[in-house]
Amino acid sequence: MARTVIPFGPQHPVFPEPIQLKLECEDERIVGVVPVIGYISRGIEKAAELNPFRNNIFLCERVCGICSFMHALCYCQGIEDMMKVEVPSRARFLRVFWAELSRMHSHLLWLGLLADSFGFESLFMQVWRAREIILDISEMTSGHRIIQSTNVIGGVRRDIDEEMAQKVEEMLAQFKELADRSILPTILNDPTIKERTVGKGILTKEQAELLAAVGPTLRGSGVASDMRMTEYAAYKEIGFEPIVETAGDSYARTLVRVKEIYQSLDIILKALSMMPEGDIAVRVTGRPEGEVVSRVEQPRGELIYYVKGNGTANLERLKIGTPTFANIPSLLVMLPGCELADVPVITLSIDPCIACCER
Amino acid sequence: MAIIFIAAIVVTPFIGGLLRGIDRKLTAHMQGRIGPPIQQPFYDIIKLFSKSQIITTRSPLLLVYGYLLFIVAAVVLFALKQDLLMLILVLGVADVLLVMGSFSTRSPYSQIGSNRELLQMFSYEPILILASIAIYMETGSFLISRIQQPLLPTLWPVYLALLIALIILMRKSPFDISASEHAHQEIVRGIFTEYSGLYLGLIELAHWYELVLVLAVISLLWTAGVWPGILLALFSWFIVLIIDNINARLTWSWMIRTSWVAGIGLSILNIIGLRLFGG
Amino acid sequence: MNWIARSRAKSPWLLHYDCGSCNGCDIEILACLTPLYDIERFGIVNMGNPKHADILLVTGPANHPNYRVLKNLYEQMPEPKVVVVVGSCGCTGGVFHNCPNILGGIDKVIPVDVYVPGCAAKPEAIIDGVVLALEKLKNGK
Amino acid sequence: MTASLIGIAILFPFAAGFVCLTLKNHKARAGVVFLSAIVLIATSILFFSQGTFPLGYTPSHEWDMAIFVLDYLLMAYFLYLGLNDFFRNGIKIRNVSTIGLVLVQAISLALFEFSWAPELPITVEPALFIDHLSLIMCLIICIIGSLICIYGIKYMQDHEKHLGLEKTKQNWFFFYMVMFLGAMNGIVFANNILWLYFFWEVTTLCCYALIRHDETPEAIESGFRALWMNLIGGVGFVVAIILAFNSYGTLSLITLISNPTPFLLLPLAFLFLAALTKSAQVPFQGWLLGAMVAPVPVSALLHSSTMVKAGVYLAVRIAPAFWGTSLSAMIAVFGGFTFMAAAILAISQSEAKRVLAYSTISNLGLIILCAGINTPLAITAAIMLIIFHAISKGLLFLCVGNIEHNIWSKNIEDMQGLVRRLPLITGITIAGMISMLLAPFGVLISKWAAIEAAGASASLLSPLILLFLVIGSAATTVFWVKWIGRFLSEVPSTEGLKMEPFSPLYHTPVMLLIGGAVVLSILIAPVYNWLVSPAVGTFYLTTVSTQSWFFRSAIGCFVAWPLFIVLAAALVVPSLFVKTKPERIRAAYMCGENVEYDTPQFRSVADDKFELQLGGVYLEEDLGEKKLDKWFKVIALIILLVLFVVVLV
Amino acid sequence: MPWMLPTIMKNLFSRPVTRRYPYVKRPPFPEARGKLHFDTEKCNLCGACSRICPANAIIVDKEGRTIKYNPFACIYCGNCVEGCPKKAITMDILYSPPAIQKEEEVITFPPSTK
Repeated sequence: MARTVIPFGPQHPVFPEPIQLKLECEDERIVGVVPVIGYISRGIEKAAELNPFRNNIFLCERVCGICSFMHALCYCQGIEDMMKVEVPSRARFLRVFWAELSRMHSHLLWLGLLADSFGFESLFMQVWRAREIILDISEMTSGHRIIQSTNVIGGVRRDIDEEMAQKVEEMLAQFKELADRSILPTILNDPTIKERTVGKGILTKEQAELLAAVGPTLRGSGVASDMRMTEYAAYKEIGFEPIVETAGDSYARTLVRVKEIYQSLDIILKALSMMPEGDIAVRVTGRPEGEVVSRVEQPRGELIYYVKGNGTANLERLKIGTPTFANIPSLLVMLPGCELADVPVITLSIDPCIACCER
Repeated sequence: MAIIFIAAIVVTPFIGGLLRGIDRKLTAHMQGRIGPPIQQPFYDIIKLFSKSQIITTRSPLLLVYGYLLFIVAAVVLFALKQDLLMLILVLGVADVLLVMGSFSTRSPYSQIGSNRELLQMFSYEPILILASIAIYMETGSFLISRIQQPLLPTLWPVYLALLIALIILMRKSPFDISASEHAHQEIVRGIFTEYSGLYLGLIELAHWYELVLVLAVISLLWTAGVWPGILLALFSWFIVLIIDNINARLTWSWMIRTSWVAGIGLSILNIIGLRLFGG
Repeated sequence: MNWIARSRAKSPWLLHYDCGSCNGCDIEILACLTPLYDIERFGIVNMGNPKHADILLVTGPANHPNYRVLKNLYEQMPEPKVVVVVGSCGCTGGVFHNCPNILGGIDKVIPVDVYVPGCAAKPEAIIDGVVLALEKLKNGK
Repeated sequence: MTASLIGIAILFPFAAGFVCLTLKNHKARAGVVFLSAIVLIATSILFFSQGTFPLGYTPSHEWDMAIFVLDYLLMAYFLYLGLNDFFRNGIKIRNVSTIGLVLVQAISLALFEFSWAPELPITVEPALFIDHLSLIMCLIICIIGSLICIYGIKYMQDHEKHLGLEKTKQNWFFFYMVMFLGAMNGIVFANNILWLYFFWEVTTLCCYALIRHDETPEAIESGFRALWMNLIGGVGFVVAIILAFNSYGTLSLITLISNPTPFLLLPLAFLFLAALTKSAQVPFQGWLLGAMVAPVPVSALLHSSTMVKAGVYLAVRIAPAFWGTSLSAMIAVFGGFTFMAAAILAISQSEAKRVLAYSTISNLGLIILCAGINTPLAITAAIMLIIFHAISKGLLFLCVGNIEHNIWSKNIEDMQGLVRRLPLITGITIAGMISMLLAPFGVLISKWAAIEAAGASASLLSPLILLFLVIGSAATTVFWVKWIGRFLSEVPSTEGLKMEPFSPLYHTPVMLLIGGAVVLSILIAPVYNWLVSPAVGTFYLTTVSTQSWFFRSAIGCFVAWPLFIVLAAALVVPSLFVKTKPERIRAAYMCGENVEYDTPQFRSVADDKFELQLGGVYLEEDLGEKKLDKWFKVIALIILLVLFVVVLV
Repeated sequence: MPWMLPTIMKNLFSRPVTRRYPYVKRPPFPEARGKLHFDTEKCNLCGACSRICPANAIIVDKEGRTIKYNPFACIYCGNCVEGCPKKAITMDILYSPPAIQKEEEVITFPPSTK
């Protein structure tokens, strides 16, 4: 039978970022996939050894613009661990606030892209319209729409006062109203969306565990694993239950993320209401020495920073383990057997972040 | 006759372009946006005509003219109230030439797009032919000039089937699989990938003709006076816009299933009905 | 002539290519398409296909594998075309200036017409940049 | 004059065939083939211009006797073939069914002739009857068949060179090829059903011999399959003869047709069975697909002017006899089903000749459908389809043969971008496909007439027929266009086209054929007036007028020549305007990872260059032979069964 | 299917949410991070900002008494603002405008009075 071998990417309208999938199809059925990564490899890990360790925060924030806060958080928590710094509890709550805010923004962004990948333009527009509210909150509280840049070693750089908290709550209510009205019912009920996602790209629980999937990809397959269960930052006080779906297909992963948007909304409101008074940062002096592994739950899954310091201003080694990289093996299991039209949907269902993946 | 001839060639693209402009405006409003000005399609086409030409291979360029000319021929045939079935076959010629054109470059996406376009033809052509036969059964002739009575009361299942064909022909969700209006799709504008500049403009122009032609065919279902037919066509067009905005794009296998089961099924049932209960 | 210039300025189609940015500018470009900013008001459509595009929006600094992709894409765009670089890292290298795999700004690979600074550039800035580019496009470059 | 022309048309090919058989020298044999081709073409044209039709002609009674004897000799030979295979290879479906069917045929014919028939041999006045339908068939056979034989001269040389044969078998090849034409002329001229039956069996013999020509196991298997499947038709023929004679007392075909009675339906149904085995309709399509192992001229001959056309000729010939009956409607359903089934199966085929074979089966189904609809417009469509299909299909087979001898492959996927490597022959092939596929060419005008006729048909089954018709024609578009797409799929290049060397024996026949297809399509009105209209008019009231060369029926109108002007404009205008300068040429879009503009490669894993591969759509999983073939056969058998039940009731 | 229908109908019959940007400008939030301004009065050209700038966007020339600030390299993080011992750097709430040429901004200081 005639075989088609085509490049899918790097410049492809489905992917905002460059990645190539070398697809082999028969008719339009995928029989083989080879991912080609490295298009946006910048060498951040190496560059981090050249910079002073405090400047690395800004570099880590720009590993990935969508989850920039998480990268900085993970890096700062690692350094704080290494230097035995006790972060003030208000700072920990603020970190949760921004972390969940960027999770919401990331999931909404992804939901829009998913809608666009199966040609549901009006849903894409609705989702991104709702997302603008979240970005406004981000700009209002941190000074920038996406790159919040509020982490420092020892705490956070900005505070949220009463008035601002009030405003945030109002805006979140506005967001919730919009999401409840137009986004949620469509995703839960629309038969054409289900046609495109249900049963597409199935990853069983066993496969997910074997291939070390992380994040919503893993939780969509029925494994309750979430780094927030390790109770970093203020998750212990706020309390956290992971969201799990069992079907393991694209729709399950979609549901996990949609539910997480609502969960994050609750966590943000809780964090705002429970936020204790106090300092937002402690002054950290000295230089990092030793090695440490720091883990946080990024919107896409588990993010790992391995940091090794040698007592100088520069780090000896920084290693970043990103969730997209961990999810690519699962993607390669999901894709064969599907149709070409499903490739964007399934690929997006792991929420690939190539910038993270390739650093 | 000469006046109709020239009017059909000259006026049709303006109507088509205007409809496209309103289409984009309405779609934008449905999505909560302002959208481009209504004359936007004309800006687009003039810009496309003025771009420098880059080409891959020669044959697509030759075939694009054929595509345009045959669609114009079909429009003229309609304006002169000729045979409806022949008109559909001529429309088929135009589409085949387009597909051949984008097959002519060894480019992954234009080939996949052409394959899909073929499957689209596979889906909508039977519906159009059956519709022409159903119209024949009511009027006793395939000639458009013989249609004098409102057909919608007896041919409403055919009308529903034609709506499916209209979605496919307007390249709208859920059947915009060969080259979508929505840019973020898996085959990069599929069938149009390798066309650029002037030739993309010609294709766009042909689309305007095609849009008006297909709407005109739908308007045949209600020919009491001028306005009811036009209103019916515009109503169908608006329905398609709404369907476009409330659906995800589906796969080609789903498209063939739907258009065959629903489209052909409805048309055939209608024809059986006409056969059994008079007509 | 006047009509052509007018139409060119009224109907710029975009091609977006991410050359290695952090994603921040990319999603801001996408955000420009969405209801709040809606650059389709200016006739701008995100095409995703170099052969249909008039404006190449590049984000991020150039690196080795991207270098040739960017060149290919630029070559496949028909004249008149303009290149808009979005983000500080695409303009000069920015925060990635000392990363080992980075060649530097996009202007080391293809001629750049408009630089949009920012990290990440705001949608407003991107719209301003594209409007600047339209002037160039109007005159047929 | 006419008598001698008839004699030449039938007997000369037999004689020329025997001469070919004895000649060992290639050049002399080629000369004989060439000569007989010219004689046949001249004969048919003279016949067309001289004769007044319809005319009856009865040769002397010795011929009746000769045919009576030869009939049994032929059956004896078939029996020998079956037994020979049985003793060599043991029990197999092919030899058992051959032996069984021959015995049934021989015994029932013998019983009939020796015990029931009043005289021996049964004579009919006139023995030969020639009207415009026969004349059209004769023109097709003589002109297209002869061109194929001429093409065969060079083709078989190359073919045997490629196979590396030491001893040429071309004398046998041309013996059967040329004789085939004579037998076909016999079929279309015969009025005595016994004569018709004899020539019918001769074509079966020729077909069998030509299919197994290469003597590979597959060829032998396919040859036997063709033999026994056609013998089923032979049995149908014998039964029809007996029944017709029983209820009518005569074997004059023309008498049967012009005086239809309800008694006649059963013999007609059996004649139809014979016709549809010969025309390889589903469920008997197996033999024609198997026949694809034969050399290309054989396929071309079988598909365009001989063999399968005999079947549809018979169907169209006997159509007036079952006008308005339920048999007619069932025949239309049967034909329509074949049209659809074969077109759908063709989509999943990747071998060029199999696609062509399915397309033939499909088009023959359409002709039978038209015969079944049985209105003047439908019969017009059927006859025009016979003409135009013969030209285009003969052409396409010859083209594929030529392509095969250039690339040594028959797989469609290997023909990618052939338009650059072999521009001349590929261009002609594409033109030939377009003539099968697009309005305003003859095949599409016929299809248009068929659809309108089906729509206008008063039968209660017409919605079913329409369903088959629309799905079938949509599927037809798919498999042709995707093949054309393979041809066209070329890589950007700054070099101009270079024509391949012109080879007269290869290229002249195809050029004549494509010229014929185009000219006849443009001249559809005169063609209709001179040929088709009288042929239809023998038994029907013609309803088509050709005022200002529009093809105008009572219910519709096809304007062919204005569309040709559009087509001409579509070819001329761009060639004036489109200028390709080398500096404007760019690579195809490959997501930015194209390597060079003139290589179909992209960069991928580990920065390596990878070949871009593009396969067509085959829908193997949904519409593949494996999945659908058996269902189609079952449904067709059921339709056939219903057909006979309807006739009996 | 109809689940999106209420939303699009509501959108169709209400005013679009689009902000007509170049004509209607929304003021940025007061906390927004934008272009840098150097206060020549307060600055003593110590070079701390240059050392801690992650993007190498500030080059301090002590002898020539100039600061070269490249807005096309600046990542608007605010690190220099916080790190300046004299609090001589402030951040505008407006972004740097796009330009056709990458021009560095050169801030020249009056000659030293000490």
